[in-house]
Order: sequence, then C-alpha cells, then structure tokens
Amino acid sequence: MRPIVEFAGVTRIYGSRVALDDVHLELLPGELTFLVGPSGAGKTTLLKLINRELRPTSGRLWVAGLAAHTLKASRVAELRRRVGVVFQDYKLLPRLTALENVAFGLQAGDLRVSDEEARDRSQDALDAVGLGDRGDAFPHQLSGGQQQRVAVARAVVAQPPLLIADEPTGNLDQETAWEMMDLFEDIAAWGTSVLVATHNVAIVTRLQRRVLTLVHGRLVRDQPAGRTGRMAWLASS
Amino acid sequence: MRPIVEFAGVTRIYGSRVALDDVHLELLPGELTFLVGPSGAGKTTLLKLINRELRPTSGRLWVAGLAAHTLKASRVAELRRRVGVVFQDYKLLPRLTALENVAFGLQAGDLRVSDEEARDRSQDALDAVGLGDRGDAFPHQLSGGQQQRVAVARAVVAQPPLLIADEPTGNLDQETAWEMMDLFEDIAAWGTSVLVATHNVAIVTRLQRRVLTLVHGRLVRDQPAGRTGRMAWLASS
Amino acid sequence: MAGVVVRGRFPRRRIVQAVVTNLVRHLFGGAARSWARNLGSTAPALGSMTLLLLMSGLVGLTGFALHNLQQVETGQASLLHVYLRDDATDPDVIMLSQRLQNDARVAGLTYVNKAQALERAQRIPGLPQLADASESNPFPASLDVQVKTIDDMAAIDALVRDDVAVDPVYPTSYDKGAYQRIQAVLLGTAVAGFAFLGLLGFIAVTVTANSIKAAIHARRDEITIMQLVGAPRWMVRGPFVVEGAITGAAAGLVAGLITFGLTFAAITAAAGAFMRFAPGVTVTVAALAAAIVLLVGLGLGSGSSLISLRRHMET
Amino acid sequence: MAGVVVRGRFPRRRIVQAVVTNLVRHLFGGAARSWARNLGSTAPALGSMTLLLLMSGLVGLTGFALHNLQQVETGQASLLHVYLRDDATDPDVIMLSQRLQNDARVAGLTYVNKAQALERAQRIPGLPQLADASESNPFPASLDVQVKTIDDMAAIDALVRDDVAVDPVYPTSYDKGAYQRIQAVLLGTAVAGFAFLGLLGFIAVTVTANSIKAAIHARRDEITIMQLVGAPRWMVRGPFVVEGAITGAAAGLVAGLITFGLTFAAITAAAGAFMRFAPGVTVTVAALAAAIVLLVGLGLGSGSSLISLRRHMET
Ligand SMILES: Nc1ncnc2c1ncn2[C@@H]1O[C@H](COP(=O)(O)OP(=O)(O)OP(=O)(O)O)[C@@H](O)[C@H]1O
Ligand SMILES: Nc1ncnc2c1ncn2[C@@H]1O[C@H](COP(=O)(O)OP(=O)(O)OP(=O)(O)O)[C@@H](O)[C@H]1O
Ligand SMILES: [Mg+2]
Ligand SMILES: [Mg+2]
Repeated sequence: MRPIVEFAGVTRIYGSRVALDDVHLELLPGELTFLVGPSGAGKTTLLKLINRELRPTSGRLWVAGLAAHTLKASRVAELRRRVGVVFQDYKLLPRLTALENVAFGLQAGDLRVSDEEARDRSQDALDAVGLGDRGDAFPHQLSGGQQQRVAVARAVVAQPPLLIADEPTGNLDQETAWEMMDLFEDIAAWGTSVLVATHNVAIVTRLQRRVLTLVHGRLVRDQPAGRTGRMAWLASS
Repeated sequence: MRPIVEFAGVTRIYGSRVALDDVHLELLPGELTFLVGPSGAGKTTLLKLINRELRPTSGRLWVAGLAAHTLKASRVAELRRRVGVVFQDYKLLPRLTALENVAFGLQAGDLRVSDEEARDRSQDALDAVGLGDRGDAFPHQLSGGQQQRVAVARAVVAQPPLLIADEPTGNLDQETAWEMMDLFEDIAAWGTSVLVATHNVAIVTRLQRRVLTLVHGRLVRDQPAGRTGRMAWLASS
Repeated sequence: MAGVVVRGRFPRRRIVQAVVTNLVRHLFGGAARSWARNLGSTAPALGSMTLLLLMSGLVGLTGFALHNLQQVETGQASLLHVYLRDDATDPDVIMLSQRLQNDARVAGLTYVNKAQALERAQRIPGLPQLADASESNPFPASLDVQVKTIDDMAAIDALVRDDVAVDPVYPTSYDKGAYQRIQAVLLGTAVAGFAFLGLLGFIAVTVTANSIKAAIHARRDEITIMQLVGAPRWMVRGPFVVEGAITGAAAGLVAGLITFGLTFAAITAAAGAFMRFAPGVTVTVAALAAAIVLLVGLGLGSGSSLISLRRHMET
Repeated sequence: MAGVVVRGRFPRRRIVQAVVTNLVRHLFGGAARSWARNLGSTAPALGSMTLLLLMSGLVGLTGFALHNLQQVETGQASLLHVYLRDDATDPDVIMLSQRLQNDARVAGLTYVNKAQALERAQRIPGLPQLADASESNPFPASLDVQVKTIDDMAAIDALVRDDVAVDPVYPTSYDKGAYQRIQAVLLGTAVAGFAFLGLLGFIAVTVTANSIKAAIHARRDEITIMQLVGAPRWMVRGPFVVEGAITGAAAGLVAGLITFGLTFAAITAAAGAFMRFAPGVTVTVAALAAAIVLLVGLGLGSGSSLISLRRHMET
C-alpha cells in the first residue's frame, strides 16, 4: 500500500526557532494515528506542513500523491481539497451558518455536488457530530464545543482520502469527545488516513492506535497500534 | 465571609434558547471551584454573566460587591477590573506581543503601575506559565497552548479578587495543565475566588475541590470540596 | 450515529446542471444576500463612492453643457465683418453675397448699411458723442458673415479680401492677433476643463478603489479560511468581486438616479432657461450620463476588488 | 514556579510619576509604534485622505488666486471716463482734477486729450476707417478716473456729473445697466466658486471620515477585547483617536508639503508670470495653506475616529 503522507527529513524553522527537526514519517490509508507532545512541541506545525499552509524549510514531503515541498502556488488548492482539516482554532467562516460552513467544505472541493445533495450531506454530517438542530446558527451563536464540532463536520463531509485534526476535542466533554473518536474511527475504517493531534491521554491510551510523539520538534517515538503503553511524552517533556 | 459572586434565580435566554435556567449560586473568597457539564450546557454563558459580557434575562446577580443585573454601562469596566478572565478563545490583542498583552491586563486596571513594575510583574506571570522566553512573540507566532497560557498570565497578573477561566487547559498537555492548576490553587490560597469551567475529568477528580455541574442550563449538582466522587455529569448528559 | 456520514453517496446524475447551478450560486446567488450581511464593513465605501460618482456625473454633465455653451459663443465670436467700399455698386455687392452664400463654410450672411453701422457704433461705450459731433457718417456698410467654425475665419478672409466690392484699406474685421488670442483662451479653457474633469475622475477612481480595498482588507481572515479549506481561486475571488461589483453598482445606481433626477427636474422646471444655459443637455443625454455613472461604478467596484484580492491571495 | 506570581508587590512610590507616564504612553507613546504596525489597515484611508486634502489645498489656493485676480480685474473695470466739454477752460479742468484727487474713493487720475482719445478709438475693432473718413476729431478729451472699488462708481459719477468742466450731454461713461450686469457676473462667479470649494471640502470631509471609519471597523474585535479586559473608556478610545489623528496628520502633512512645494516651485520658477496670474499667492500664503491642510487633516482624523468609535462602544 502506498503511503498517503510521506515526510523525508522535513525541517521547519520560524526565524531562528526550530519548530520541526528532521522528521521522517509515513502515514497509510485507513490508519488512525495520534500525534502527541507537550505544548509548543510542533504538532500544529507538522499538520500545517501537510496542508501546505507552510512550506518545509528543508526536506521533502509528499501528500496524497503531490510533492508538497515543490508544489506550485496554483496547485495548492488541489492538494488541500484532498485533505480534510479540523483547525485548532476552528476557522469557521463567520458570515455563514453552521450548515453553510459544512456545505462550503463540500462544494469547495467538488462543483458537481448539487445544492440539495450538499444540504443533505451537510445535515448528515451535523447530525453525526450531534448538532443536527443547530444548522441555522452562526458561529458566534454556538458554544466553543459546538463550533469545534462544526469544524469536524466540515472536515469529514467530503470524505477526503486524508483527514488531519488539531486538538479536535480540546473544548469537548469526555462523552462528546468519544463520539468524535468513534466518527474518526469510522472514517478510517472507510479507507481514509486520519491523523489526530491531541492532549487527551484517556483517549490515546484507551484506543490503542499508532502514536507519534513529538518533543521540541523531534519525532522521538513512533509506537505502532496496540502497543501504546504508558505515555512516554508525559515524562520526557 | 461575604460571597464574592452571588446568583439569585438567574436565567439567560438567547432568542428562544434557554442557555441558563434559574441558577442560584454563591462563591466565596479563597475558594477554587470547578464548573463542569457537557458541550453547550451553559458554562460559558454563566462566566459571561459574571464578567457582565451578558446581562441576565431575569434574576439578580452580584459580583465583587457590584449588582451586575442593574449595573450602568459606565461602570462595567470597573466590575471587569475586579475579575480576571481566561477566555475560551483567549482573546489576546493581535497587535501586542505576549508581554504587552499581559502588561495590558495589569495597566488597564491600575494606572499607578509604572512601566518597569508592569514589565517585571508581566515577566513573572509569563515565567509562571512557562513562557518566560516568549515575551516578544506576537500571538500568531505562538502555538495554541502557548496563547492559552498567555491568556492565563494576563488574567492572574493583576491578582484580582475573582478569577474565572473558561476551559483554560483545553489546548494544554496533561503536565502543563497541572502546572496551570497549581497556579490557580496558589492564587486561591492567596484569597482569590477561582472558578474554572473545564472538561478535564482527571483534574477535577484528583483535586477534590468544589464542583458545580450544569446540564441544559440547569445547575443540577453542587458538590462541596473533598466529596467529588465519580463524575455525575458523565452519565447524566 | 457517526456511521451516517460514511454512507456518503455520490449520485452523479444531472451533474452538468449542478455544476452550472453551483457556479451561478457561488458567484451571484449568495453574493446579494452576503452583500446585505456585510453592509457594516462596506457602508463607508458605499458612502464615499456614491458621493464621488454623483459628483463626477454632475460635473461631467456641467462640463458637457459648458462645452456646448462655448460652442454657441464661439459661433458668435466667428462673425466676420466684410467692409464694403462706399462706392461699391449693387451688382458687385450681390455677386460677393452670392459667392459667400454658396460657400459651405459660411453659416449666414447679413447686410448692414451705413446708417445701421453708425447706430451700432453709437452703442459702443466710449463713443457717445459720435452721432452729434460729426455731420458725415464715417462708418462703412458691411456684409456680416457668420462663419461656421472659427478655424475657417482666415480662409474666408482671404477669399473676400481682394473682391471689387470690398474696401481695399480695411477689407475685413479679421485680426490675426485677436484670433490667435481667442484660440488661446479657448484652448486654455478646454485644457483646464479636461484637467479638472480628469482630476475629479482620478479622485473618484482612487477613493473608490481605496474604499473597496479597505472593505476587503477587513475580511482578509475569511479569504485565508476559504483558501485553507481548498476552495479554488475563482471561488475565493468570485464572491468578493461580485460583492465589490454590487457595491459599485449600488453606488453608481444611486448616483446615476440622482444625476438623472436633478437634470430631469431642472429641464422640466425651467426648460427655456435651461436650454440657454445648458444647451444640448436633454433627457436622453441625462439618461446616458446616469448609465455611464452606473457602469463606471460597476467596473470600479469589481475591478478594484479583483486587484486588492491579489494582495491577500499569495500563498 | 507558579508561586512567583502570587508574591506580587505594589511599591506605591513615585505613583504620580507613573500615572503621568502611563497616561502619556498609553495615549501617545505606543500610538506611533502601533500606527506603524497597523499601516495595512489604514493605508487606503491614508491614500484617499492625502489625495483629497491635497486637492482641497490646491483648489483653495487657486480660489484665493482667482479671487485676487478678479479683484485686480474689477479694479480695471472700475475706470470711469469723465468726458470734458470741448470748450472747458483749463482752470475748470484743474479744479475738477483736484476735487477728484482729494477724494478718498479715487485711486488714480489720468488726463486724456482729444488726440489721445481719437488714437484710442482707432484701436476699437469695427471702427477702422474712422481716422481717414472724418476730417474733424469727434472724440472728447476726458479725465479717466480709477475708482478704488466698483461700488463707488455711482457716487463719483454723481459727484462730477454737474461740474462746469463736464460735457452736459454725455457727462461720463457710467452706465447703470452695465454696472449691474458686472455686479451680477461677479456675484455669480463668487457663488459658484464658494459652492465648488464647499463641495470639495464636503467630499474631503466625508471621504476622510469614511476612510477612518473603515479602518476602525476593521479593528472592532480589538476594541471588544480591550473592553472585556476592563480597560476604562479613555484607554480604549485614546489609542484609536491618537492613531486616527496620526493618520490624519500624516495625510495632512504630505498634502500640505506638496501644496507648499508646488506653489513654492511655481513662485521661484516664474515669479513674474505667477504674480500676474496668481496675485497675492506668496510664500507666506502657501505656508499658511499648508498649515491649514495639516490642521484639517489632524482634526478630521481624530474627530472621525472619536465618532466612529462610539458605534463600536455600546456595551
Ligand atoms: N449568541 C447566541 N445566540 C444563540 N444561542 C447561543 C448564543 N451563545 C450561546 N448559545 C447557545 O447557548 C447554549 C449554551 O452555550 P454556552 O457557550 O454557554 O455553552 P458551554 O457550556 O460553554 O459549551 P462548551 O463546553 O461547548 O463551550 C448553547 O446551546 C449555545 O448554542
Ligand atoms: N509564526 C511563528 N513564528 C515564530 N514561532 C512560531 C510560529 N508559529 C509557531 N511558532 C513556534 O513554534 C513552536 C511549535 O509551534 P506549534 O504550534 O507547532 O506547537 P504545538 O505542538 O501545536 O503546540 P500546542 O499544543 O500548544 O498547540 C512553538 O514554540 C511556537 O511558539
Ligand atoms: Mg497546536
Ligand atoms: Mg464554553
């Protein structure tokens, strides 16, 4: 199986600050992977590299068949349409309703989706995150956790081959967080590669999936699924 | 001891949606209290009422000696200066550095604080949240967790009589989250009343402080310190 | 619960229809609604644009009227007196008259006899006692030739100068120096007028573009979000350009309607006076001016949206 | 680690100094730096303002120059010919001259004898053959009186009309109708000029205010955050007002400098021609105009900041 994401010696430096340091990594289709590490370790930076929000300072990086490290600006949108993203700060469009936000995620990628279809599928996605009755609300009318769930719905609605989520349960209670994880597992089972950056120890330890540990920008540990014991990064940070 | 916050039958309705329903509540100086409940239960609404970001639809509410339900617009700033707030979405000033943001929280409340003093104390506060070396960074140059910690530093730096924090560890790893909790405990020990809305079960169960549980806008449970057993809201949501 | 999403379906029927519908909706359907939602950030732009487009429209119309007025007055200035010998014979004068009347450059011809010439001279200030003081009438009869354009004066002058009926000493009133002065004044006025119109136009364009820029700058976060979600370039730009066009068109429409309304009211209220002071400004011309104002607003709104989007679009 | 914060200290010394320092710093110290940081959102406002202030400055100066020019020309128009009898005696004429010269309303006096009058008449177009055709000179001698203001024409006319030296039939060149026409034209020009200046001023004010409004609207989130943190009203408004003032002052400064620079360049490059076409526009006047432009910018910037902040400040 060809990897959907491949990091080959990727380094990212902000000014003089090394946020990601020589990372080698492969993600496979259908795999649910957790990305953990202390605050400021470089998790968001790694995810931003995948979505071509950032370019690597050095190293090579392939995403969904495209060479992200040399990708022309005109083809960036094409890459991003193959990646569903849950941003750490949600990034909902403030002037669209929840349903419109989700539909935007769908139709931005595929013009062939008709309006009714977009509405139906967006409604399904909102139902899946438990917000079926809040489709008409604007982001500022939703609670923090509700906004976060709209962001999850937008990321999954187009069923992209790759899904990356940055702290998608940070504002959710334990039970709702589990529902989101169920959703991610379903999506992974459907063939999507899912990468979730999270601080939620309970979830990571219980699900027993693959865990990548970042500390100070270095990928210090890559535990395969089923062998996630005591969280190493708790001690090492 | 006179309560620093007192809710008497407070209800808050958005349009037709009841976000908070007849809440009665007292918070005492030096008390660290947790506010828990599922996503959308009304936690942020309750905190916004304390900071006079919202007015109660009905009921009476006193904060730090001021009657928030009848407070004139011209005195709102006075109330807010007595309350330190960690917002769920941080609300850092985007054009100020981390240190300037913290200093703003200090000098907005008290013009008598000189510049060096403000700088020193803001630096101390940043040190306390583990960001002593990032004072010069602008918010967009910080990671999610780092921004959250700057928000914590800004809220505590003026040592207000009341501190409210909305999900202050949502973007923090477990260890850093514990450091924040240590900070809040220290501040409570110094005489401040601290109210923390959180989803972090591990912290709530281990600290054994007073826990308020909100479900669908109703305050369904008020467990005193030392008697926080299995989290009721996990089942009831 | 979560399973629902995964059972996604892609019924690829009526795909063309959907694509077209989506294109139209993304570009126009939502734009009007979202324009209304965003009025807060576009209101200042709208105000400035309306004011300046209105100004441009009115000043443009005024300029047009002044131009026509000048044409009329230039017509009056292009009157050539051809002085006749006191002893010219009637047939000679008639010959000369016919020669002039057949010339395509001549618009009209009037014969002024010696008595009329004296009478006219008495009306010139500074010569009041002339009629009384002098027994004999020193003023010659003349043919007053209305030349179609002032530029043909020299040619007509050359044509008649050596005619037998014409006074050989002072053949005509044509004065090269005076003519050149008039030309200079006309040119100066035209240049000044065009410079002023151009300046106002430049201000209108700059301010409008700046207003739209500011409105888009206020929404740069939205642009970033759309790009991050993978929206193709046209889908990010399209709605902003259409919104800019709507803003421009709204400003242009208001300005155009006011321009037309004011002109129309003036024409109907005082047709006679208006015709005299603003010749050529008819209802049709007013409507045309309003349409131009509208189109300029539309073009400016969409154009400057497009340009200022570029700045926020580098990836 | 966390304990550090709680050991907060409040050394209440030099409190007055700190308060003053903080006031100044919050209002001005940081404002310049933060203004530079925010250039992105104020750039369009800055551009529009500069352009319009510059326009207002230049048009104002031009208006001033035209006003002076008109004064000069009105001076020329206020020339009164007092026609003398052909048989007036020298003492009578001298008496009349002295009476006029002693009058405070008279600016100057010239004697024109009959020969000069004839010569002058020959230069009037339409009367070319006069000198040849007539043996006797029909033109009277005159005293040409330069009246200080055109409004005194009637009084001077009344003063001399019945003098023994003055021709009883055509005493003077004063013509009530012509005088009233000149008055009407002057009034019309003045009204049009003021209307235009006022209009440009109105546009400048509106557009500037709108630009500042847009810049503040783009930063309403910051205003909200400051309020939520409990900043007192003046601390929220202050920096925005100061930033608005800096923007206005910057636009005014650039516009003022350009106004001054252009005028200064014109004055030094062609002093003679400039004096003739723009009388009264000296270096001092240009500097004054530049200063006014700067002050208007400053006032507009701070004023419209203050006003548009209100809209975003309701709690
Ligand atoms: N401005 C608003 N208009 C309408 N409804 C609102 C508005 N703000 C909040 N709500 C609704 O009120 C309810 C309570 O919201 P609140 O933000 O207090 O929840 P919360 O307990 O903080 O949730 P979370 O843990 O997800 O942050 C939610 O259902 C929310 O959708
Ligand atoms: N634009 C930037 N300029 C400079 N430094 C930056 C910038 N963005 C991030 N950093 C720094 O790079 C490091 C990694 O940031 P990143 O956001 O990847 O951390 P993270 O693992 O996502 O942390 P968190 O869990 O707190 O979100 C941090 O120290 C951060 O301060
Ligand atoms: Mg992060
Ligand atoms: Mg909340």
